Amino acid sequence: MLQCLTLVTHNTASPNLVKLIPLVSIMLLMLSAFIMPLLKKKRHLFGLTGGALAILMVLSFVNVAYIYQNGGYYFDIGHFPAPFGISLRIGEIESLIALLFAIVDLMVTWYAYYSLEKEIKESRIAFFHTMNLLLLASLLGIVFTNDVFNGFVFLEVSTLAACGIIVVKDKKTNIKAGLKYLILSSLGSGLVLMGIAFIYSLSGHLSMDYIHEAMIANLDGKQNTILISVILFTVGLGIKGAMFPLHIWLPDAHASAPSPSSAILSALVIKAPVIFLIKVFYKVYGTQIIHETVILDLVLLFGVMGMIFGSLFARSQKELKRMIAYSSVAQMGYIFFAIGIGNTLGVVMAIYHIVAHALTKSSLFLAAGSFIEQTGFKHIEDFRGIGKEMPVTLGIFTVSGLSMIGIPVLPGFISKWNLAMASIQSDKLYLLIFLLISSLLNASYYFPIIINGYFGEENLDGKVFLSKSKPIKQLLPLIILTVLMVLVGFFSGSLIEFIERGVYTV
Amino acid sequence: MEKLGMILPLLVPIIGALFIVNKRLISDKNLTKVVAVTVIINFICVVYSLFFNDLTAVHILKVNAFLDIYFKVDQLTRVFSLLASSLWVLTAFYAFAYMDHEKRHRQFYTFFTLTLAVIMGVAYSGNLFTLYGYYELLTLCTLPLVIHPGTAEALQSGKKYIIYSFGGATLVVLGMMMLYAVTGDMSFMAHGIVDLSLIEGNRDLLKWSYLAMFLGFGVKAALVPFHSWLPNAMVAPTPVSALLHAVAVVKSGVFSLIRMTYFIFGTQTVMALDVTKYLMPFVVVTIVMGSLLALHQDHLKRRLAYSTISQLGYILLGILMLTPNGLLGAMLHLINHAVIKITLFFVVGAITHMTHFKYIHQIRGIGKQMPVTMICFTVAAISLVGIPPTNGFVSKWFLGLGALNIGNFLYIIILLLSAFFTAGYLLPISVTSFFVSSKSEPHERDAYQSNHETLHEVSDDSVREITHEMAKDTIHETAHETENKTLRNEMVAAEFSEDGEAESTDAKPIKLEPPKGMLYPIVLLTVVIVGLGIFPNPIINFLGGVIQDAF
Amino acid sequence: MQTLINNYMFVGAVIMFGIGFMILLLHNNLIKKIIGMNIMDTSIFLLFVSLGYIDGKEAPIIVGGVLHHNGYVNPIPTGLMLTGIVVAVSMTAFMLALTIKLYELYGTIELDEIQNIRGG
Amino acid sequence: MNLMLIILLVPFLGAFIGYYLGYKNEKFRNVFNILLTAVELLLIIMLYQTVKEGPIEYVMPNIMGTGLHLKVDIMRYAMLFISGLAWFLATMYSTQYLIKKKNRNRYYFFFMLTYATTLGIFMSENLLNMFTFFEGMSLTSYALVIHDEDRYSHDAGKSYLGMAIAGGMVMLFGILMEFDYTGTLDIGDMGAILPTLGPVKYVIALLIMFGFMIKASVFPLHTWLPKAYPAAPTPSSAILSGILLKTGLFGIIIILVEMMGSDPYLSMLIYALGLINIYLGGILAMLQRNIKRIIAYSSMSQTGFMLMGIGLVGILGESGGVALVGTILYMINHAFFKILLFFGAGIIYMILGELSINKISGFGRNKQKLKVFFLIGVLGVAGMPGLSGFISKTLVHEAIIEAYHHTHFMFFKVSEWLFLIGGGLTVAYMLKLFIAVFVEKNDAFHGQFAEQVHKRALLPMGVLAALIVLLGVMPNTIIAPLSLYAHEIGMEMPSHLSLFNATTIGYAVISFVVGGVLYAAVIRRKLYVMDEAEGRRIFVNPSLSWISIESDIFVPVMQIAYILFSFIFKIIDNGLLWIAQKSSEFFGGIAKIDAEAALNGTYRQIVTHTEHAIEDVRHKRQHQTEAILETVSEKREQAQIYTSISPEIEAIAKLKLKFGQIQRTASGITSAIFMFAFVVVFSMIFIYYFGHQ
Repeated sequence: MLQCLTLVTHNTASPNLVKLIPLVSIMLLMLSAFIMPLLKKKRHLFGLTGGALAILMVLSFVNVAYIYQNGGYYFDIGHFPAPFGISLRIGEIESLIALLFAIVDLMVTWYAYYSLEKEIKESRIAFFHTMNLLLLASLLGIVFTNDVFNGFVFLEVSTLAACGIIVVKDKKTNIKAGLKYLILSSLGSGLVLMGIAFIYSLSGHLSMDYIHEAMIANLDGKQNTILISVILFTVGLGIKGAMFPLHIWLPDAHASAPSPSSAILSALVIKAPVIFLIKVFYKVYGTQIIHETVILDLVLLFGVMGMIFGSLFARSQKELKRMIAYSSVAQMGYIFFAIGIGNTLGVVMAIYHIVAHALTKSSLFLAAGSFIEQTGFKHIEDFRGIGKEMPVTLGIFTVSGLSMIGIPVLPGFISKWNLAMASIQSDKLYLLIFLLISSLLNASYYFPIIINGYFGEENLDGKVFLSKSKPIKQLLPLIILTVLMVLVGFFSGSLIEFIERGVYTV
Repeated sequence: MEKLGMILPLLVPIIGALFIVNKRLISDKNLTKVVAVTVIINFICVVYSLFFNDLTAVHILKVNAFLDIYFKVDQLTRVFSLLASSLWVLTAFYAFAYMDHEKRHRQFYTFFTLTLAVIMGVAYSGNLFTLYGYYELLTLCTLPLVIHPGTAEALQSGKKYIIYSFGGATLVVLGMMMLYAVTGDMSFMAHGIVDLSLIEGNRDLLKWSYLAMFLGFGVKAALVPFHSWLPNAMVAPTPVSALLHAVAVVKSGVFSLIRMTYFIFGTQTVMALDVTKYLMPFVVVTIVMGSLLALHQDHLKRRLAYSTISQLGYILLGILMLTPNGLLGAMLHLINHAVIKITLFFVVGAITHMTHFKYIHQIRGIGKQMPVTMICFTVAAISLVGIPPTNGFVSKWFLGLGALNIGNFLYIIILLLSAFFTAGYLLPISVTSFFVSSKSEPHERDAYQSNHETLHEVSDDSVREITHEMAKDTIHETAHETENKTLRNEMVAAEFSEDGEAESTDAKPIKLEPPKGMLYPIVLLTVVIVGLGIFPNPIINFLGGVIQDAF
Repeated sequence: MQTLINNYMFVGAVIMFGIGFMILLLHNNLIKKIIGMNIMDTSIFLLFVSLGYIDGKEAPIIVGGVLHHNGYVNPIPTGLMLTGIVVAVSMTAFMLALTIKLYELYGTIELDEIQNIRGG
Repeated sequence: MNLMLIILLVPFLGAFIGYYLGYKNEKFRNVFNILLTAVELLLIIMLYQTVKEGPIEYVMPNIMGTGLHLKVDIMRYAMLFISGLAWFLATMYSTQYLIKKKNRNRYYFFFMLTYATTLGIFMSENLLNMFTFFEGMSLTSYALVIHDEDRYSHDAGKSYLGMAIAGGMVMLFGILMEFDYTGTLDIGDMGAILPTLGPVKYVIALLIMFGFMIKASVFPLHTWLPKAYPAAPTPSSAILSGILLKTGLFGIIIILVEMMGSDPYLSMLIYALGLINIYLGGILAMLQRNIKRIIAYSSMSQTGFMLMGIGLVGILGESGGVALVGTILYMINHAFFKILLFFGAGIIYMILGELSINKISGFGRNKQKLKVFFLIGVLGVAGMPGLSGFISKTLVHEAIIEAYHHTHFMFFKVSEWLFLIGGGLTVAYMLKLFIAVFVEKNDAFHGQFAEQVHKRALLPMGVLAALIVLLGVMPNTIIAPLSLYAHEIGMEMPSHLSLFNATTIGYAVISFVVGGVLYAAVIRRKLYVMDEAEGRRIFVNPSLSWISIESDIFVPVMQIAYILFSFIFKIIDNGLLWIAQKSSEFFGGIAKIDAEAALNGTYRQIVTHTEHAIEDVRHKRQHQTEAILETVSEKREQAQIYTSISPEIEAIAKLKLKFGQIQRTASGITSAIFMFAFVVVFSMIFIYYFGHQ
């Protein structure tokens, strides 16, 4: 099918036009975002957002198809060539992530259409959409950019926008969580900025390729500076990407935000910095330098800790959304783990897991949001027997949970499998143990919800079949996300191949 | 068309389940009919696809060497799928009668048929990946059956079951990962795919892989110390317990072990890796522990559950012997134990169904009320002990020969010791039901007539002693003399004449034989037990194909 | 010691960063925290600008005719820092806005007091 | 269809038919069963026509994988014959004996099944078939042992079944090894291969023999016997002692003679065990007071004689004809005596419901028929010339002498005397039994119950008594075919046997004299003592307080092992769970620091610690506004009031509050910043420490 579409794009759109897509996407989103406050009616708001996102999705798809056919490309903004102007680099990974972001955001918006006003004030809906689109634009910017400073700016924008969608719900906890996120993020951005300063002092460039060339050229005697800068980047981006000990902002923010926001936060916001980190590692410093330092081991360590402790914390949570938030910490642990392994397969799997987790976690959050919305409860204990009242929603939750646990063919399993392969390839057999322990821990907190939800006479007592279930059109975005997730698992082979083509390592 | 014919057994139960789950299509009345039709059609399809279909291998979805859903038919598939599908038919009919008083039929039958599909999948799997997938699905499909009663206890057991199963599956994945890193291929081939030349340089990896997979699949096969989900899973309705023990869960674990040992690694490789010495202690402890702890159980189903642990140890032992005789013994015991254990469970289920008794001390004299059932139980018990001419003996025979072929007498001693214990925990049940009179507890009789289960606390020490303790010879001559005296005096007092003979002193007991739906499967299985014991040759020849593939 | 003196720019930036960080860490008052953060940001800006500064050259602002291109200091860091300052300002503004919101909700901007209010 | 197969199947099918008939009408069933056994006996007699021409065999392939292989030669035929006769008589006797018993139908069912399996043992030529029948016999006869369903019989049954199954398992071990080494299961084929193996053949033979030894109650595996015989209903006891015991001996003969080619070492072992059995059984029999128990121990003692005979067959090898004939004859005779004696005891029990000779002494004084039949049995066992027991004893004795002549080994000389004294023991306990029951005077029983001794019970006894006398007078009718058999299997018989001469009778006299002395000196003096309570002399049994192999050795050892292993395995059983639970609690504890308050000891420390810290902060703040001293004293007062109200509740509430604070602090912004600083520093140190790779 992909090939078919490629043919179509090849015939209809001229290549130059396709190369405009990244810029157009960002611009489109930003424009829509700024038009948003002008609109009043809910239908119009959603229409605009949905339209923009739909267009974005189509564009991203065309982009992916184009890249599938022709490979990646650079795009210089304003036609200033690289060292002076800002350039975007769109390869397989970037296009794929863009498509992913577009789809997830579209689905979340679709879901939000039915449920958002139940969670936030009506007057805030426009604000939500503004921030949402702005956020997406900045995230795409982070993903696309080939310029570290540009990346920094987009990071800051994304932080602000993300904070916006957290505090859109006017509760105390939200404000607090937002403030916490903001302060920590600023700290992180400070570090990133400092890191940029360091590498600028080393190389005199800001464009990734040029920094890399310059650094390779005069490496001697600068190892310490490189080390410090790389740590600054890792920790700075680690905060935004919820690397384990720096995850502290995440549970508050994700749990307190409205469900669509949570889904976006979990699926998109913490992913883009990781992509940026990978780019910094492999495009700025390059495989050679990175492998000379022990930074990957540090990332690995944090990743493993995240996998284990994230799950442990998740196990002891009483609120459903907090549990899922901690589960995100654990899943980010997988991604850092994958980066930390340090070989090509590891990086590929990091990207793959980003895709998989974005789809899974967004559907989990939306499903959890539906439960909370329909029942008014927040605690896990209160969701006993929910499977009788909302079977389809819990079904979606179950499939996503199974993916987290690692049932074959579902993407969670594929990532785990390939992570193990990567560990074995890099002769770190002991890592398998952590992988397995973490997947067991995953099972230990997802299964009780599912079992208590579907079975148990006492649990089901007094529940009425389908009494709280949503109409199918409201569930459709969740179903689409779940189906996509399953497909990602099924076609993991070709997907991984596609990612492998664009991976930065040697 | 051939392709479809081959995978039909995998699809039929799913289609059936789709019908069953649909309230509008199938009314409650017709539920059992649909289930019956499904399992029977499935059986026919199995026979067709195994013997009348030329196609023996089909890739459903092949993405790459790893992600490859692949089905294959070989002799081992035939053995397992025939066993499963035929026992499923019997269990279905048993369940129709048994489930009368249970709730939520639709859920039960849905998962009942779905589990059949999964088991067929396990049997037909052509590579480790597919097998693993079905293995995980098996856990998920059987879970609702295990926790069907819906009580807090059931949920707790279900949780335990699922955690153990996933722990095991996780270990399996670990093993698969290491294996795949070495071989890059996971399909089942006769004599294995791990070439001897691969061992150099990968010895540790392969070794760990084998160990991890063995222990992982061992969880389903109730290998000690990963067994404790099994006794807990007893809360399930009896047909489910029977299936869990006979074919569905534990046997799929064993089946996977055979696949893994002989069709992935291959005999030569396993020998070269020299891993069995690490695993044998587990297996030996499994055998002895299972049977010893079974002696401690008063709950009928728990006792059978521990018995299963022990018997599965036999099979694992046979697998690990790596000799043709050992494997033959293991395969025979796989079949025989399935038949025997399902019979035992059916009988216990019948007892519970008819009287609500669950403990051994409650079933005194029940043999007089349900003679046919208890005779079947006795035959099955004798067979499990391994007394000829029943099928249990045949498998024990080959296991013993296998142990001798590798010159290990310890295994035989373990086998025989465990058999002795088996007698110790099974025969007292028969004895209690037939030879211990129930007259001394009149209130117990009332109880089962009123179908109230209030008798947990009723216990007679003397019978408990018989069933629980080994012999403690406290009774001496004098004791006997005095005891008998009273009894005989009564006799003397009674009129002693020719006419006395015509009088019926055996008061006709109330017949409590279970309904036909339950009784017929039990009797049929008992006939099979004896039949396989007296004429084992056809089945041995049938298994010869597997042995040929393996060695 | 000599290295410290030679790299006085770095040292100064680090000291300033430290001051800002300590304020951020030790003060409970949110406004003070935000001030600390700003000090930190400023330290980085100063460092960055100092990187671009070359002794004896002019700022890259054209006043009355263009010098030789070696006559100016590197304009890029300065330009970047302008962006950075803008970002920092917007950040600060947002934080202050949130602080006001928090004050409305809790009646205080002392963090420990906020924390001690149950249900917070 | 082959006659052997018919013989095997008739009782098997008859069991089921009888069971069905019993449902309808008990009388029909009784008649049917008597007819069935009669027909069976006839069939067996018919078989003699072919057997005397030479051994006959029949193979039915595929049964049990190895095929059913039947064979009958003279020895096996002799066993078949006594079985047929015994069952015929016992069935007839049972119909009378069981009138007042429960579960008659079941009894006959198992009775017939035992019959079928016993015949199967005697006819099997395939070791696996033999094992099958042997196990079948053990199981079916178990139902006979525990027929009374009282506590005593259950106890005996447990012992019986436990040992039978253990024996079966050991035997199976032996058969497996045998099959592994020789590759055949046919006893005939084995005879060619097994003796050529190395020392392993002894292991194999002993393992297989183990099961048979249990049935034959060879020391020290006899422990079930004194419990099971008295527990079973009398016809069953008769069958157990008369026939089932012989299956064990038969098995030993088969192993020693046919499989092991009369191995001398093994023979010596059996010979020695025989001696032990004679004395152990004999002495214990002397001490007993229960008739059935006396007869039971007597069986054990007699087994010793037969074992000696079997041992001699092996020791003498080719010239062991006399021993072989003597042993077989002994087995036949012993079956007759024991059935007869048990029937007699059964009649007493039927009438009185009592077996202790203290209670029934003098019962038979006036019951002449019973007395005569019983006397014939007693004297037969004792080896009175003119009765058949004498013949067999003499033959075995001859064989001992011959063995001495062959080997000039002093042991045989000694054992010859031991043999005779052992005969004396037999005489002694038989005298005790007979005199106590039939000679002593007891007014209580004078003239009573005579009419209750029914013909149907007496008839079998009569038949047996007649046979004993007949065989005693005309021994050659049976010695001739047996000699032929011995010749056939390659054993030489002396051309003429002089059975009745001064020497042989002299030996019998020696035995009787010894027996008389023992009776007078030991039994009358030591065991028959005055009982103060009853005011008359009664027999005592000192062996009750003796060490018992079963209750003092087997059971404690097994119990200790059982308890020990149970303990270990229970630990294993729950070990993983325990570890899992503990570790999950541990990790749960770690996780809870982040998540929720839990008030237990571990946290209290942290709480108090932070309490101090918070207090300090407060002090500092108050320092700015107020004077320190005042506030402190105020606070103290407050605290005093508080604590006086309800100190405990307050303390808990305080702790909760503090903990909540810690929690909130932990998740607060400041701590987040702290965490950030920590990570930065940690990363720096990490990198600095590990440096470049």
